[in-house]
Amino acid sequence: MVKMINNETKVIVQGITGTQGRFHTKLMLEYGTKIVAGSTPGRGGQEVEGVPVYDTVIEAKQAKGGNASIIYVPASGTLDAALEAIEAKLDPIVIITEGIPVRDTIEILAHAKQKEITIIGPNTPGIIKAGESKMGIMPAQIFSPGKIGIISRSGTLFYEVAAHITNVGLGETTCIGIGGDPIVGLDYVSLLKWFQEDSETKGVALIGEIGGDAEERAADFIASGGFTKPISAYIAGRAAIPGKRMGHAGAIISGGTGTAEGKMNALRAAGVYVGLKPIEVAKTLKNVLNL
Amino acid sequence: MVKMINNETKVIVQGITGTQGRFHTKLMLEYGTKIVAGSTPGRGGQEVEGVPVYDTVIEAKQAKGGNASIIYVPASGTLDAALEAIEAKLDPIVIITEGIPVRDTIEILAHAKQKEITIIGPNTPGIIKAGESKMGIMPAQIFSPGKIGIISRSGTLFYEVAAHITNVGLGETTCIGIGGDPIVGLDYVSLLKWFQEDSETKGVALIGEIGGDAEERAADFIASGGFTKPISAYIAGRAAIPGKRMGHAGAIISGGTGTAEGKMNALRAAGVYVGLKPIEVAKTLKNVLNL
Amino acid sequence: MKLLEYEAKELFNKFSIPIPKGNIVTDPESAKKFAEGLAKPVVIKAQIPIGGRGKAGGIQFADTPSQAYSLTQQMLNQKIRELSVNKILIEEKILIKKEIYLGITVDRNSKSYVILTSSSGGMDIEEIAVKQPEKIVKKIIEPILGLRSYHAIYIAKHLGYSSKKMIDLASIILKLYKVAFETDAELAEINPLVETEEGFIATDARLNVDNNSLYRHKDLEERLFESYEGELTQREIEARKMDLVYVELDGDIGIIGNGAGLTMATLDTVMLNGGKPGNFLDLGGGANPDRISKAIEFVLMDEHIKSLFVNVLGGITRCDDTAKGIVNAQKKLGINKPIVVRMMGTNEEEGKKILSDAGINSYDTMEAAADRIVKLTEGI
Amino acid sequence: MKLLEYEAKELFNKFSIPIPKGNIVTDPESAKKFAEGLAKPVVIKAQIPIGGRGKAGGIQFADTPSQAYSLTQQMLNQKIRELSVNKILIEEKILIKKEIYLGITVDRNSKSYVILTSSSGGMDIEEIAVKQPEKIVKKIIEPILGLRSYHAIYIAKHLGYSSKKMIDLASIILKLYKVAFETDAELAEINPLVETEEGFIATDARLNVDNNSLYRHKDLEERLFESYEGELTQREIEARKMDLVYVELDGDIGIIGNGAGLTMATLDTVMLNGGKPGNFLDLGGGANPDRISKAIEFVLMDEHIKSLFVNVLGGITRCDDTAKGIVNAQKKLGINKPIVVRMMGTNEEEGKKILSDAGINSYDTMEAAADRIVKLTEGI
Repeated sequence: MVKMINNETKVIVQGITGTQGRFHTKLMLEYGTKIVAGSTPGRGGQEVEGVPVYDTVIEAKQAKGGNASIIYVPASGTLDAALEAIEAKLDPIVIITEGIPVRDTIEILAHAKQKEITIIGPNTPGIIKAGESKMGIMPAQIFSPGKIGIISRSGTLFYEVAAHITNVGLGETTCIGIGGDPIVGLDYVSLLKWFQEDSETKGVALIGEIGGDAEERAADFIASGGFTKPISAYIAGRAAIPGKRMGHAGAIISGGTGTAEGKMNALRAAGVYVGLKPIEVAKTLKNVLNL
Repeated sequence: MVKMINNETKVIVQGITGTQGRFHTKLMLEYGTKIVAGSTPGRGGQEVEGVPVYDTVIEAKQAKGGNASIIYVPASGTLDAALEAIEAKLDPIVIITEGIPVRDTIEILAHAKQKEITIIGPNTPGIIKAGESKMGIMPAQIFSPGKIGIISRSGTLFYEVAAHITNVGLGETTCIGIGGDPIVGLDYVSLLKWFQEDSETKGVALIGEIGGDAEERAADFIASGGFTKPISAYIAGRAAIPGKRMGHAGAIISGGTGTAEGKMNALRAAGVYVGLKPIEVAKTLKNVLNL
Repeated sequence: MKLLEYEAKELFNKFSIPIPKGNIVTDPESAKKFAEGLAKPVVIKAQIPIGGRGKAGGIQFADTPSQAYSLTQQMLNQKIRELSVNKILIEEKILIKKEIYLGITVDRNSKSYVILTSSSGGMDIEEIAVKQPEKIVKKIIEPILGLRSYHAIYIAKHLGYSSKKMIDLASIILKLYKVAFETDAELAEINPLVETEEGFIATDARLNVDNNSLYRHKDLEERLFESYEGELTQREIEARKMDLVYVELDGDIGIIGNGAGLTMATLDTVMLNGGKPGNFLDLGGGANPDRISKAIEFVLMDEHIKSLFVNVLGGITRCDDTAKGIVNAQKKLGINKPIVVRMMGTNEEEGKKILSDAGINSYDTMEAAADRIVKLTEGI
Repeated sequence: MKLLEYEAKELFNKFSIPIPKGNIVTDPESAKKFAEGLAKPVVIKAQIPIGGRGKAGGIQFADTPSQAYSLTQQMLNQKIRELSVNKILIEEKILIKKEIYLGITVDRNSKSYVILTSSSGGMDIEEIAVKQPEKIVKKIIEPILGLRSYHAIYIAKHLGYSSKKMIDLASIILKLYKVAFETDAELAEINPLVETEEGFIATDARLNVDNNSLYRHKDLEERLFESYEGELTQREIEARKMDLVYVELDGDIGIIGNGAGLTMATLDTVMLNGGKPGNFLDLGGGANPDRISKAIEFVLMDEHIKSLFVNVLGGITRCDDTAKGIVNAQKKLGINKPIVVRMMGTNEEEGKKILSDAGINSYDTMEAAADRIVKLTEGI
């Protein structure tokens, strides 16, 4: 049910005529992403970076094909944009937009689940298949095709770890930001399942942060034998104080749950190498796990 | 996908403690219907005709089993009652209640469709498997096990035709009132498909009335070869005037569509014997079609 | 329940659908004042619940306040298709660039709401369907998802609009859906939706609300009987007040049955025998003697009715109850119109005995009874 | 956004959830009058946005109007956990038969709203979860279907109720769901919901609204900054007004990063090196020199802050922009607190040159920079 991307993924960019949409369409095209069309209601007939723009996703798909969507529309329009992509059966759908009401995210995910469509995000830097295609806002230069898969809740920290993995010579396969909101589509467990089956991926870097218990669930899954490849993790937020949101809507320790220590302990108990600094993730994968 | 009943169907009666619920529970039990439980919120722990009552359908099902539901609750409570039965995966669900807002019926049918559950009604006399089980309000004495299936939009006209079919010695298999509302669950075409496969049924009586084009669609289906058994029909409402609802919410000729003549012509063109009086249906099945 | 134009417009306005500046008036002086305040040509529209008002003289244009005065006065003193005009909607006259048809209704086949639109506004949708079917854009509204902005955009685009106009039109489509859904409409219609230089504006409005839903629209429920004016005959309105399901027809044989289908079949059978049904009256399920008496009285009191055919198939309704009701009504009324009864089913024997004791004919089959009532009536 | 008790109760009341008779007062005379009018014992509750008010003296009971006067006067002149009390909710005292916990919140794992209930009302849900987990009834609300009457009945039944009481409780559960859903609540809580001889009544109310949803709740949005009182520190409120994502901490090293995860990791790395972060400030994506200057000024103006660590991973945010922002801020402020910068990525070389020209240290790795800032700060 998890749908990832590669150099054959044909992308429709929703909100392509906005500042962010334009800017990242250019960068994605430069990276090699096959962007076939864009959509913005009222802008049908225009072009952005040579990509034709349609008023609706269904028209874009009918005219140019397309099997995946990336969404850059403002938060107030994201619910409908995502439902539009779901109705057009685009898969995966990457929601870059930040600041979406949780109620809308819940509705989007419920409809996506019924249609068995993968949602990445919201509030995510996106997904990249190193050397093939990127659907997101991550800087391309830090990635290099290799053998490590990355899963992260944050953006720049994800880039930090990716840069180290590239620097130590391991390189990446598929790297995904799952999003910093309390409720997101794709989660660690689904991705670990996918990476377990992905023959290109030899090891995984898992980047977590305070809030919720997604990392603990990942630990349970690993402990149960669901993921058996080498894995190293980093959890941000040891210095955070309870009850305060640390930047991300989802990064909050509440009622004693969601602490960095709790997550680190759970992962360690599941046999995962957990670094105290971001750089240790790459070093561990290279030197300790001998990748 | 169409689910009918027989002597193994275990019925839960929703709204069993109301006047109608009580009365018909008694009659259904007398006919032999296996009623295992009833439900009325706030009446859990009571009994009606020896049938235990629960506050919710799910409790009733957990305690006593049950795979079908018949609904006698007031119109304002029918939406939730039907959704409750759908969530409990009861199938079929027979909605006797009259006067349900169309918006609610639309919502019920959409959820039932997702879960592939058969809805009979609303505003229906129900369904009877002659000699085995009845889920409905039809008088039992006019039915006798035999070989004719009946499909009808109305109640007493359905009994009229059934009485004739019994009187001429043909008897019935499964007989269904699909309901007099503009929007109902089971329709002619789904039922004709089912009767085509039902080895006990040797012929079908189709009773229609003015309004909509359900009969025309049935004619199309028959003309396309989807139903090949002997079939005879009667359409009520030749004396009706356009724009006036004739008793049933769905029985209205609007904008020139839905006339009795149009339906009769369509059925005749599909090779169906259409009687001018209700009694002709039974006579035709017996004498012309030699059943 | 059919709302009058101005009532529908009030609701549309609540959902931010643009409507012309207007006012309801009941006297010519107010019409004049409104036109003066507006300082523009106006439209004067009779608020009566029938289609085709325009052709019947129910819509007039006035260029000056004094013209508005005289046209209003004239309309208030006039009957349109037998309806007296009590309320008049006076509105600014809109300069039409183009007219669009926009309607949301219930679709039996897809079992959902459906939106029908056409770039040929002004005509009835049935007329468009016949004359220019290719101009109708139809979109089924998926019940669980509802109508979303992108659906509306898609529809607006298929009506031939682009850019800002497309967005504006889509927004009105979404609002109309919201009105339709939230008021349980059987039909919500803007015809025409007028395109002007400035934007779109609903110059006419129709809203028919599902009567079954009125328990959740208390404000509308209060106006239910009022709304029957024009839609129903006086006798039909009286019947509704007595909670009888009744349709007036132009024949002379009164018909009472239990169940809509059976009663329709009774009408048909009488007609097939050469008789003319004078009404349709469905007793419904489980009627008691009182209700039956009341129904019989109601039908027999109609001077157009010469005879009565009662057709009851006993199930929940008991034949003896029916018989008692008939006998009581006949005694009470003292009217000597012939009555023929067909009854079958629960307590049939008891019922037939009660009738024969009172000298009323009863039959086993609908066909025989129909034949009898037609012959009896021909003799009157 | 956390609403105060009385604001939450106003909304609950709008959705017909029973609440005690009450009034908001700001002076003792009004409190006395209310108590006189009621002629019953009252509760006096400080309207401050913190939990555990009761233990801190924020809830008092008065048997007589004059007692209500003096207790109100006292509470208005008092500070509770450093918060001054400006508004007091005075309510009839409810006779408690039993207390129930009722809460609706967002559940990360099921990706839906969840309803939590317990027959152990009065305690926090976390406390119940630890002490009496078996008493919690949890029900995931299926997003597309929503909470329906039969779900509510099922929950009420599992809380131990039957017959009329079960129906009453279910109706309150449904209303709470409606409030939660329609106001985009992150948390809607009635704790306790009190069972009395007459029925159920919400004696306390909490409603936290999703800040991301405020564009559709304009009336609440207006009160956003007001609601920060008590929840955030004064500097945090200032930061929100400047649109900075900022958390105040009790150390002395200022931290600015781009991206929440990276900034948290920066805090952690500083702490790992023995330093004490004095704040968290996330620049977010694509910050320009002005915004960076503004952030640096904001952090350095804090007298608790002795030094500053700026950690930027250039992607959309450009390193040269960051460097310019830092240099501008330093010039403008004329403060001589040490600054250590780590930058990597887009326009890294240009950025580093700008910094070294201005005499500011820059590093390639977060770890080396963290080590440096800690050592520098220790020397101050």
